[in-house]
Formats: sequence, structure tokens, C-alpha cells
Amino acid sequence: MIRKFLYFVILLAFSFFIYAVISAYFPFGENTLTGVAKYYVDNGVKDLGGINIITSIVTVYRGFDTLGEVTVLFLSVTALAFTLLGFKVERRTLPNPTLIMETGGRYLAPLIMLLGAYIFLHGHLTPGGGFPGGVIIATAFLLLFVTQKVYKLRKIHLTVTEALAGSLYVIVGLVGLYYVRSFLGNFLQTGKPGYIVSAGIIPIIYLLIGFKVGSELTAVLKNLKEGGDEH
Amino acid sequence: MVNSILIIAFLLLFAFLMPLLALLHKRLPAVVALLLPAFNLYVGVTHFLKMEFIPLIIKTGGFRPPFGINLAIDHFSLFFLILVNVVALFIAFSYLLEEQDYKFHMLFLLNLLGASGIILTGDLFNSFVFLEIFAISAYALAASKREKHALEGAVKYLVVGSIGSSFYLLGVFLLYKVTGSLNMAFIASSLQGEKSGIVYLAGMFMLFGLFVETELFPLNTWAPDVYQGAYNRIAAQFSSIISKAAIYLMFRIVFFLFDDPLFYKLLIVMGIITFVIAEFNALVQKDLKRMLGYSSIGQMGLSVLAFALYGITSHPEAFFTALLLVVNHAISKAMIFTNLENMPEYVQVDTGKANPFSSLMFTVGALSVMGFPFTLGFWAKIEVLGILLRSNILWLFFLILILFMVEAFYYFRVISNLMRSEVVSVKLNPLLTISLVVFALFLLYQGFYPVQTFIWTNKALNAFLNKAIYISTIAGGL
Amino acid sequence: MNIESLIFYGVPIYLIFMGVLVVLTTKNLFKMLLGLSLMNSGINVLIVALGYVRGGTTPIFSEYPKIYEKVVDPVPPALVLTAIVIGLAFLGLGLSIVIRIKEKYGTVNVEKLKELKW
Amino acid sequence: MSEAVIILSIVLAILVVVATFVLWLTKDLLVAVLASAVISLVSSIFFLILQVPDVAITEASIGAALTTGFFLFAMKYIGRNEDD
Amino acid sequence: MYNISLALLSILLGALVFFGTLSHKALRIASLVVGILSILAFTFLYLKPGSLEIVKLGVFAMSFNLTEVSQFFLWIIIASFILSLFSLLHEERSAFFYLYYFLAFGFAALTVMANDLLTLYMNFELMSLSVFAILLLGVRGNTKEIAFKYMIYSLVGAYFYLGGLFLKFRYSGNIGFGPIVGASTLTQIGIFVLLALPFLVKIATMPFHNWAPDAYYSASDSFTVFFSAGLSKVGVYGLAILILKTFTELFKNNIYLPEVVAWIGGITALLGGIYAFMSDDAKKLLAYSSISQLGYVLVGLGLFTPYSFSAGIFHSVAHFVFEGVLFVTVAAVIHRVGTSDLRKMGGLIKKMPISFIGLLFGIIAGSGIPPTVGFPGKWLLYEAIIMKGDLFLVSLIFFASITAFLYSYKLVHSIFLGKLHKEHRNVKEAPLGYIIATILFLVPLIVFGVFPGALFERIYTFTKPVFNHDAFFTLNSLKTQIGFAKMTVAGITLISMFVISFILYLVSGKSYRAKQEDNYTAGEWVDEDFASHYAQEFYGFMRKAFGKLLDLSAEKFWNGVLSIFKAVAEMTRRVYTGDVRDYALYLIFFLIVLVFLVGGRL
Repeated sequence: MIRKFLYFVILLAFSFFIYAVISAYFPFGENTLTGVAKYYVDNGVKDLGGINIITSIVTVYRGFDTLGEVTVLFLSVTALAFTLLGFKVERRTLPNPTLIMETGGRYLAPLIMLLGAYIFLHGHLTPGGGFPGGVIIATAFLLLFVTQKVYKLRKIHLTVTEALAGSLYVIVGLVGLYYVRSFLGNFLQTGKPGYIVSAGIIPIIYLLIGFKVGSELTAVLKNLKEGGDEH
Repeated sequence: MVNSILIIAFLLLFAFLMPLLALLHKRLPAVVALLLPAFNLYVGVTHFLKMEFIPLIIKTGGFRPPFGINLAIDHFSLFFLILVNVVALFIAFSYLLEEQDYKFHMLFLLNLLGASGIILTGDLFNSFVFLEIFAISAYALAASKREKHALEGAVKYLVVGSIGSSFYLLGVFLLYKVTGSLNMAFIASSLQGEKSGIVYLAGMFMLFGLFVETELFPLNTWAPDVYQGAYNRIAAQFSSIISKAAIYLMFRIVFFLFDDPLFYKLLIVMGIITFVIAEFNALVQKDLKRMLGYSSIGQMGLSVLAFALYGITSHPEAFFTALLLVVNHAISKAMIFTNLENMPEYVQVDTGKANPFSSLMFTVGALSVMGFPFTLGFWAKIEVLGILLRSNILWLFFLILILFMVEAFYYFRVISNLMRSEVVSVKLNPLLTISLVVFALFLLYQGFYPVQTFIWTNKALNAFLNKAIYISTIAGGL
Repeated sequence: MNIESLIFYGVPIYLIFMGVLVVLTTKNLFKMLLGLSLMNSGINVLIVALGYVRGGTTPIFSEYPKIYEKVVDPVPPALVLTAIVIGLAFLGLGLSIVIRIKEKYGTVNVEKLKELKW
Repeated sequence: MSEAVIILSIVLAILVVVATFVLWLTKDLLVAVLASAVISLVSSIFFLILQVPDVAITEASIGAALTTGFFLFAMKYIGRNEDD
Repeated sequence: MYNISLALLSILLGALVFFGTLSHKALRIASLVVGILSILAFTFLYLKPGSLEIVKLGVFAMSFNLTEVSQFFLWIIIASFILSLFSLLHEERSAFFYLYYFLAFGFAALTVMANDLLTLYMNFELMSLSVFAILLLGVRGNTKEIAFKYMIYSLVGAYFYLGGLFLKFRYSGNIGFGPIVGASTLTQIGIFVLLALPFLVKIATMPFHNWAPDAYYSASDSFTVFFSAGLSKVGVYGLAILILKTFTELFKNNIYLPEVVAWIGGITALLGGIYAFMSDDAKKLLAYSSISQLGYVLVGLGLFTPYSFSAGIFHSVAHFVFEGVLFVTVAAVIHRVGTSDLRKMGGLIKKMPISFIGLLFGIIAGSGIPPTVGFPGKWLLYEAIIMKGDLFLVSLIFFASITAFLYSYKLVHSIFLGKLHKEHRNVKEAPLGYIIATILFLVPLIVFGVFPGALFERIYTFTKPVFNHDAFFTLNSLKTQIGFAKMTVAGITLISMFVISFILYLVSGKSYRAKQEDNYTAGEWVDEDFASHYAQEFYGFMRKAFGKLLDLSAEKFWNGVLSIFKAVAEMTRRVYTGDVRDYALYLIFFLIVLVFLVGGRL
């Protein structure tokens, strides 16, 4: 207990020190956009036609990062499935879901999926984008997992979906490499800003990301729920 | 020349496609895991031979740096790319026949992707992403044996590594706040001259993250456990790919961004402490793999020490020494660790059974690590001692000398036990045998006539030292 | 110091070090992962807070070509998106490893996880 | 920022502090998980206050919902009590 | 044709013998004979001195040069190698043994030919490695431990040598054998100590000697011939070359260093002798005797007067000759008897007369009696020390030579004289190879004993440039300021004394010729199995006298050093407590340290 308290005091002091340093160097709120940020804000829409600058940055300017980020998610899904390989679980002992839960879940899930699809389709116009959309789709499956008494989901479907989505993402990048000599470059018309069909490849990428993230996270939930698949 | 972004693109593509390939045929993932390093190697070597002195910029997203992320390729990064991919090819080839789930090969590829990405990228946050990729895949690979010790080592690595990488991210972002850019060259150009304190803080955060991966004391506490617990091939991967990519990033960041005596002094102290403690711990180990793990840690410390000596004394030989040590250690340790596959009945340091061939291979690798004459390690050792003496630190010179004796002591204890241990005939893995022989011949040949190694290392060295050209090529546009 | 910076800088930093504190003081690996995720979210909030511009709006130009003159820095959100997902990925892997440890060792108490030492 | 936002954020900050203490000191892992969910929810509100709705949505969906789901599923195998 | 292709040749021959051994016994012998002949042919036809040879390693050029000194020692090494091969014909070892054997020879030759310090180091290391491999294939004792001990001793020596090499490079700018100019005397002494260490280890100077008895004991009997007679000369060569070329000025001007080195040699000679006659195993006894004789050599080299230096070199040749013959004969005896334990031998004089003759001459030479090769070196050494006026050292050496008498007597008596053990009734004379080797060794033993000038003029060629002294010898006599010795006269006198006493023995009254089996103790019969052999408690009384002295052993000291290292390691490894929270704690504290390193700049 003394040790806990000692650590607490030390860390608090240290964090206060860090806080003092940071707030001394970067006073809150007083920063003017310089460097790349300024460029993005000024020319972002001109370049890509997506009115959501953050989305443009995520998908095109720093699209390489996003690819890596998708990879990380994919990697963790793989790693989780691999680590849980041959892990047996006893049948879950939770009480059976009531009728209300079951029915509600069954009818709620498609709506949630729809919401997810909406979010990642409008990623270049409104806040959100591929990741939240995919996650929301995954939460729909989470709902199904929790509420349905027997809910079977074929592993192969998830696998194929995520594999196709991921490889299509890379292929889109390669097409960009072929057409505009730059990996993940925007090879489409930027279109008229503010419309659903605009902003070049951003919607495509977000679509793929949405599918990929959704299927991956669903796979994670499936693994966590039903244990690893046996080898 | 092939556009070298294809390295990363193909790695990703096939990693994504791996489940479908596995559906097609059970063996296909292993073959792909063999082909991709070969492709990377081809690209790397062709670039290394054909490329001019000016670094190559490959922009992604269709925007020139700093607005888009760019890969910056010079001889230095290609040097490490080739090194890493040679070892990866070696491992993949040796274990081609091994029965593994396709996910394992996927993790292997993604780990290689992370390493290659760290080596190729010219963007700081991108380097963080790749660092995470290869760190997370490394956690998974460390746990891939799914037995007690493997999981324990993996979870220790996981906790320690995640703390480290979080602070690395914080450091990167502080640098962004200071310089308004995430591109290495731009940050470097705007950090030249007098630096404000927050830059030092950011540097400390980033180094804190990197020390975990480069296995420097006291942040290397996870390393021996991982080395002991994991598969042999994973141990080889840790000592020859993961730590090498991390040390590349550390060299580049410290030399490019924070070229400051403070960091070099810090690195010198860390290197010495790491080397001393690792060698001493290896002296009293009972478990062979743990002993080898400590020896790897020691070698990392030694190369970091050599690099930092360059920062202090600005003798190019010092950094040359560091590169030479890295190469020698990567190849010989990959040999030793994968060779353990052939002597499964030899787990303790001083008892066990082995077959003559693997004893011989172990001996060759160990001699090269020790720096015995007519092995590649000999030249590295000579360079180390020479640079220590040239920088007028006599006590350090003799300390390192004595630690070399300690190293020789524990390695020769193992060797003499191996040679006299009772002979068992294990069924040798033929591919592993071939690649072991190849590496052994390489070490001996380069020990006898090290010109090629020296030339290539020198090329990498020149590319590294002329950071002015690098910066002006990338950041000159603005 | 003003209250805003105390909240939007102080709370994240506090979160970071509380996460570290949880890692330092708990015996339970599961809770350690909780602490690490705490740390991650702290760092994310801190990064976004560092990019905030007082009075700035979000960089979504709904009525283009009108460009707002004061918008918050769009780069930190982009980075933080990545960081969040990475944290999630890390968490999934960590949980799976912890589950396997529970299976093999029968416990997630780190004091019993000391078979590899010295 | 306007006064109301500041008041709100002060309240949220206090909530975060309380939640962290709960997370730190409780022996019941379920409570700890819920506390961390609360924290990520609060941080997503912070994101909203800081004018980055994208991150806010992501954090809300990932941090609050999905991560909690992960933890709860994992807790099925690990058990609620911290001390075993 | 290059001299260094001798090494290549030896490697090829090693491979040849390797495959010969793998295939058939006859082929093994044939290939060994081929090896002997081809090395002899190479030596006599192609070896030509004074030709600088470069082997380019790309970044470093190994340079070899066969100077007079190198040639002198190369001849010793080749001779001992070939003579040891003769006895090796009768030993059946694993194929690798022969490979390593030839490799050791080749690298020893390269070491001797090396023309700069780094080349010498590289070949020296490889020589040690091949000897290590040979010792791993030893025949007695815990070969693992013994080989490991040998390797560690030589490696520690070699690493310090490397340090010395770099220091020399730093002060003199080159790694040749040239002198170091402009360094303070203390620095030079330090560098000398570092550089000389591996050679001191090789010639098993106290306190670096305790690998030697075990190694000699455990190694194959024929190899020990080469090991003692040949490979130890590499150490002598190294010391000689260092003293002659690099540290001449130091030894000339400094008054203490020569004394110290000489005293170390003297103490080694004395203690080695004492340990020798205390040990009950033939090969350990010979090992200690070899150590003690090399002690004389060190005295000679260290004292650094023209006479002493020539005496040292000469005595190293003598060491080659008589240790060679001793080891060969003992190897023959062990080959026949099957044990190396002196207490289990005895009375073999009738069974193996030629070996007896060989061993007899060996010990005569070893105790430095004219007209054998052992005499001139020792005589000149005494002269040199007396002229230097260091009487304590003289007395030390004197006692050492007394111990030489003692262990020689123990050796010959317990093997050949006394009662014959009944399991040795039908022991035959040693096989042909041993006989040939013995006889071949006996030739130089007498010839150089009678005509030492033949050797001294070779030695003179490389001592003269250093000391520029005038010749002090004729073909068969030595002459210093204070003494004159004519070998033939001395030899004839001694031989005549022998003859006279023999005649007296013949003419003096009747003598009963007892059979070897029937010995009396106090006028009673002893039954067969009662061991009346005197070697049971040979010199047992001495053990009381030297009890304390025998207790102090360098081994304990080195183990203490090692245990210090291990204690440190035990301390440092405690850092790695297997607890994750401790690891995280290290992280955070390290982070705090880092931030406070920045501290001032913030």
C-alpha cells in the first residue's frame, strides 16, 4: 500500500512536470497552422475535392499511414486468431437471452449495419469514415453475438471478405501507381466538392476500409466468443 | 529499376491474400513467404548497384514531400534492407518444409514488412506505424509457440514494448508541433543549429521507445525471456531482423534529427552498461538459448557504443565498425539460432547430446561472434579495438578487451562440451543444412577476404554521413 | 495557468501516468492491459489537444468554396485515428495472449509468472 | 470556448479522475472495465469539444463499445476477481 | 615457390591422412609416410630464407619472412613434427586427430614465419585452436575440462597480446617487429608484458603453467612429443623475437626488467623441478620437467647478455632434443605397458633395452652432463649469470638442476629398474617407429653435445647484430672471459670415469645376479603380489620437506579470479527479476532519468 502511494506521488509529480513543460512550450489554443497543416487547409479541397480535410489527409495525403493502420488491424486479427489457435472453451454459462433481447437484436442489427454503411460512404463529406463505419458494423455483429441464442457465422465468409477488401485496397494503390506514377495516388476525377460522387478515390478507399475493418473486428469478436479455430 | 514501393505493396498484397492462397493449397503460403524476401532482395541489390549517390525519393498519394509520405532510399537504407531480407530469405528457405499454419507465414511477412517499411520510409509518423506493425507481429511471433515460456516472454515484451512505443508516438508528435512537418528531411533541416529544450524532450521520448526495441539496458529486460521462450527461428528473427531494423531507425534518427553530444554521451553510457551486464549475465547462464540471447544483447550494446563513439569523436571508422558489427552479428546469430534446430537434445549449456554437423556449425558461428581470425567477426573486433584506442579511452579499451575474454570463455565452454558430447543422429532438415553451409562459407570467405563486405559497408557509410545531400534532395524544394 | 490548459493538457497527461501507475501496481495482467489502454487514450487526447486552435472549427468545409479562416489543425486527428486503431489492435493481441496464459498457467497473476528470470 | 463548455469539461475531468481512481483501486475487474469505458467515452466527448468529430466518432465506437466488448469477452475466460 | 606453401602442403597432407584413416589402416600408415617424406622434401628443396612474402586479405596484407631466427625455430618445429610422426605410425586415432595434427603444424610454421604482429596473432590463434581440437581428442583424464583450460589460458594470453599490439600501433605507428620509439619506459614495459603474455603461457611459465601438466597428461602420447619439443618453441620464438627486435633498447637500458624476467624463469625452473619429482605420473613428470627446462630458457633470454641469450636459444634446442627423446621413450613404454602411472611400472630394462638407452641418454642430457647436448647451454648460462654477478639466481638455478637429477632418477628407476610387475612379464621391445624416433633423437643429442659450435654459429648470426659481440666458440669448445670448456675433453673424462668404474665393478669380487622377480625384504621372501617396488612412495620424505610449497598452486589463484567474475555476474543478473512490474518500473525510472538529463535545457 505504501508502495502504491509512493508510486502515485512520484508519477503525479512527474506528470505535473511534463504538464508544466508542455503548457509552457505550447500554450493551449494559441497555435497558428504552419507547414503542412496550412497547406492541407488551403489546398486540400482544391487537390482532392473532398470537403472533409481530415478524411483527405487520412486517405490520400497520408494514405500510406492508413494502409499501414489497416495492416495493423489485420495483423492483430491474424495474431489473435493464431494465438487462440486450438484454444477450447467450455460452453458459455451466461443465461439464455430473453425473447425481447432476441427479437430486438434481430431487428436492430440490420439498422446498425445500415448506419455503418452510411458513415463510411459519407466519409468524405461528414465526420466519420471507414474506421467508425466498420466498427459500427462490427458492433452490429456484437449485438447479434450477445443477443441471439444460436448465431452461427461462417468463418470463411469473413476471411474472404477481409482478404478481398485488403487486396483491393492495395490494388487501388497500385492502379494509382500505374496511372499517376504514385502509390495510392488519386487517379479519378475529383468531381464537384460536397457531392457523394466526388473526392476521387476517397469513397472507394473508405468503402474497402469499412468492409475490411468490419469483417476483421467481427472475426475478432467471433474468436473471442467461440475460442480459436482448431488446427 | 523496379519501383521499390513494390516491396511494401507486394508484401501487403500477399499478406492480405494469404488466407485465399492457403485455401488453394496448404503449402502455398510457405512458398510465398520464401518468394517475397527474394523479390525484396532483388530490388534492393539492383538499387544498391545501379543507384547514384543522390537519394531516391518515392512519393505516395501523388504529393511531393512533405505533403505526402515519401520513401527515401539511399545506400544506407538499402544496405539494411538487403541485410534484413537476406536473413529473412535464409529463415524462410530453411523452414520451407516446416508444417505451420498459414497465419504464421502471414505474421512472418508482416514482420518483414514492418522492418522493410522502417528502413525505407522517410516519414516519422510512418516509421511509427511500421514500428507498431513489426512490434505487434513480434509479440505474436514471440508467443507463436503457445507454450508457457513463450507466452510469458511475449507478455513481458508486450507490456514493455507498448509503453515504449506510446512514448515514441508522443515524441514524434512533439517534433511535429515544433517543426510543423512529419518528414524526416524537413524536420532535420529545421532542427539544424540551436535546438530548443522541447526538442530534446521529444528526442528522449523517441529514444526511450527505440531503446526497448534495440535491447539496451535497462529496457531490454524482456529480451532474454523472449529469446529463451520462442521458437529458434523466431529467436533468429529477433536477433537478426527486428533488433537490426530498430537499430537502423535509431542510427538514422539520432544522427539526422538530434545530432547532439547529449544523445551521444547517453548512447555511450547505455552501450557500455548493456555490453557489460549482458556479457556478465551470459557467463552464468544455464540455458543455452538464454545465454545466446544475452550475447545478442551484448552485441547490440557494442554496436551502439561504436556508433556513439562516432558521434563523439567523428571518426568515420567508428560508424563503419558499428555497421560491420551489425552485419557480422546478424549473420552469425541467425546461423547459431537456426542451427539449434538441429540439436534439440542440447538445451543446457554444459550437458546434452548433439550431432557433429550442428556442433561444427555452432562452432563456426560462435567463432565469428567472438571474432576469431579468418572469420568476418575478426575484422569487426579489430575495428572495435582500433576505434576505442583511437578515441583515447584506454580504460574502456581494456574493459572491452576483458569482456571479449568473458565472451570467449562462455562460448568455448559450450564448444568444448559440444565437441565431447555424446553423438546422436538427428534427421537434419536438408534446406536448413544447405543454408547453414552457405552462411558458414560466407563468414569464412569474408573472414579471409573481406573486401566485398568492406566496400558495401563503405558505400552505406558514405550515404549515411552525407546527410546534407539527403536533406537538400528532399527538403530542397521548399 | 488557465483552466482550459489544466483540463485539456492536465487530464491526458494525468491519464497517461495513471495508466503507468496501474501497470506498476496491479498484479493482474488483465488490469495491466486496461492500464495500457488508459495510457493510449491519454496520449490520443493529448495529441488532439495540442492541435487545438482557440475558436477554430472542425476542418470540414460544408459550404465550399468558402474556407473558414480559423480551423483546428487537421493533422493530429489523422494521426490519432491511426493511433486509436493501433491501440485497438494491440489490445486484441494482448487479450488473446493473456487468455492463453490463463489457460496454461491457470492464473494471470504476474507474481506466478516468474519462470523465466535471471 | 464558451463558459458552458468549460463547466461541462470540468465536470468531465472530475469524472475522469474519479473513474481512474475506481479503475486503479477496485478489485472487481468488471467495474474496472466499465470505468475504462467511461474514460474513453469522456475522452470522445473531449474530442468533440476539441472540434474533431471524426476522432470522436471513432473513439466512441472503438474505445467505448468495441474495446469494452473485447474486455468482457476476455473476462469470460479470466474471471472477475483481480486477486486470482 | 613460397615458403608459406608449407602450411598449404600440411593442410593437404592432413586431408590426405584424414581420408587415408577413414578408409584403411594400411592407407593411414602409407599416407603418414607420404606426409613425412613430402614435408622433408619441401624443407630441403624449397625452403629458402630471407624472402618476404605477402598474402593479401584485401583489407590487410599478411606478410611472412623467413629470417634467420624464424628459420632456426622452423627447423626445430619441422624436426620434432616429423620425429613425432614416426611414433604416431603406431597410434590409431580418429581421422580428425590427424587433420588437426597437420593443421597445428602448419599454423605453427606460419606463426614462426610471420613478419608482423597481427599476422603472428592470427596464425597463433589458429594454432591454439587446432591444439585445442587435438586436446579434445585426448586419451586420458577429463579431456573436455583440460582442453577448455588450455584454450582459455591461450586465449586470455592472445587477447592481451592483441591489446599490446594496438598499444604498440598507437605508439609506433606500425605493427611490424620494429622498435617503439618515443614511448616512456613504463609504457614500453607494459606493452612488453602484454605482448609477451601468450608466449609465456605457451612455454608454461609460472604462474601460467597449470594447463600444461594436464594437457600433457591427457593428450595422445605421440602428440606430446610434438607438443613439448616443437610447439613450445613457438613461445620461445615469440619471446626471442620480441626481445631481439622490438624491445632491445628497453632491455639494454632498463636494469630491472631483465632481472625480473630472469628471476621468473629461475623460479619456474626450480618449482617445476620440485613438482616434477613429486608427481607420480610419467607424463606429468615429464611435463613439469619440460616446464622447468623452459624456465632455464627464459632465464637465458631474459638476462639479455650475449652469452645468456645464446645459451637460452641453445638450451631450447637442447630442450627439443632431450624432451623429445624422453617423451618418445615414455610413449613407447606406455604403448607397451598401457598405463602412464609410474607406480605400476618397473623393471622393464630387460624387456625394452633400446628405449632404456634412449631414456637414459635423455635424462643424462636433461641433467646437463657432458658430452650431451644439455651441457653447453647450461654451462654457458652459469657463466653468463656469474658474469652478471647475480649469485642468488645462480644458486636458484643450481638447486633447480639438483631437482633435475632427482626427477630423472625417479623416472628411470621407476620405469626400468626395480622389480618387474608380473603382468609385464611378456612385454616386448617398443615398435619400430618408436625405435627409429629414439635413435634419430639420439644423434643430435650427442653431436650437438660434442660440437655445440655448429649450433652456436647459427645463433651467432642473429645475436651479433644485437649485441655485436665477438664469437666465443669454436666448433667443439666454448670460451668466455671467465671460463673455457672443451666438450671432447669433458666428454672423454666422463666416459673414462664410467669405464673405470665399470672395470672396478667387473674385477671386484663375485656378485650374485638376482632375477628381477626375487627381491628380499629383510631377508624374507616376498610373495608375488606384494608390491616391493620402490616407486610406491618415491621421494615420499620430500613431501614432508616441501609440503607447504606443494600446497600453493596457481590454479587456486586463477579459480579465485574466475569466481570474482562469477560473483559480479551473480550480482548483475539479479536485475532480471522475472516480474513484469519491476520491468515497467525500470522503464519509468529510466524515463524520469532521461527527462532530467534534458532538465537544464527545458
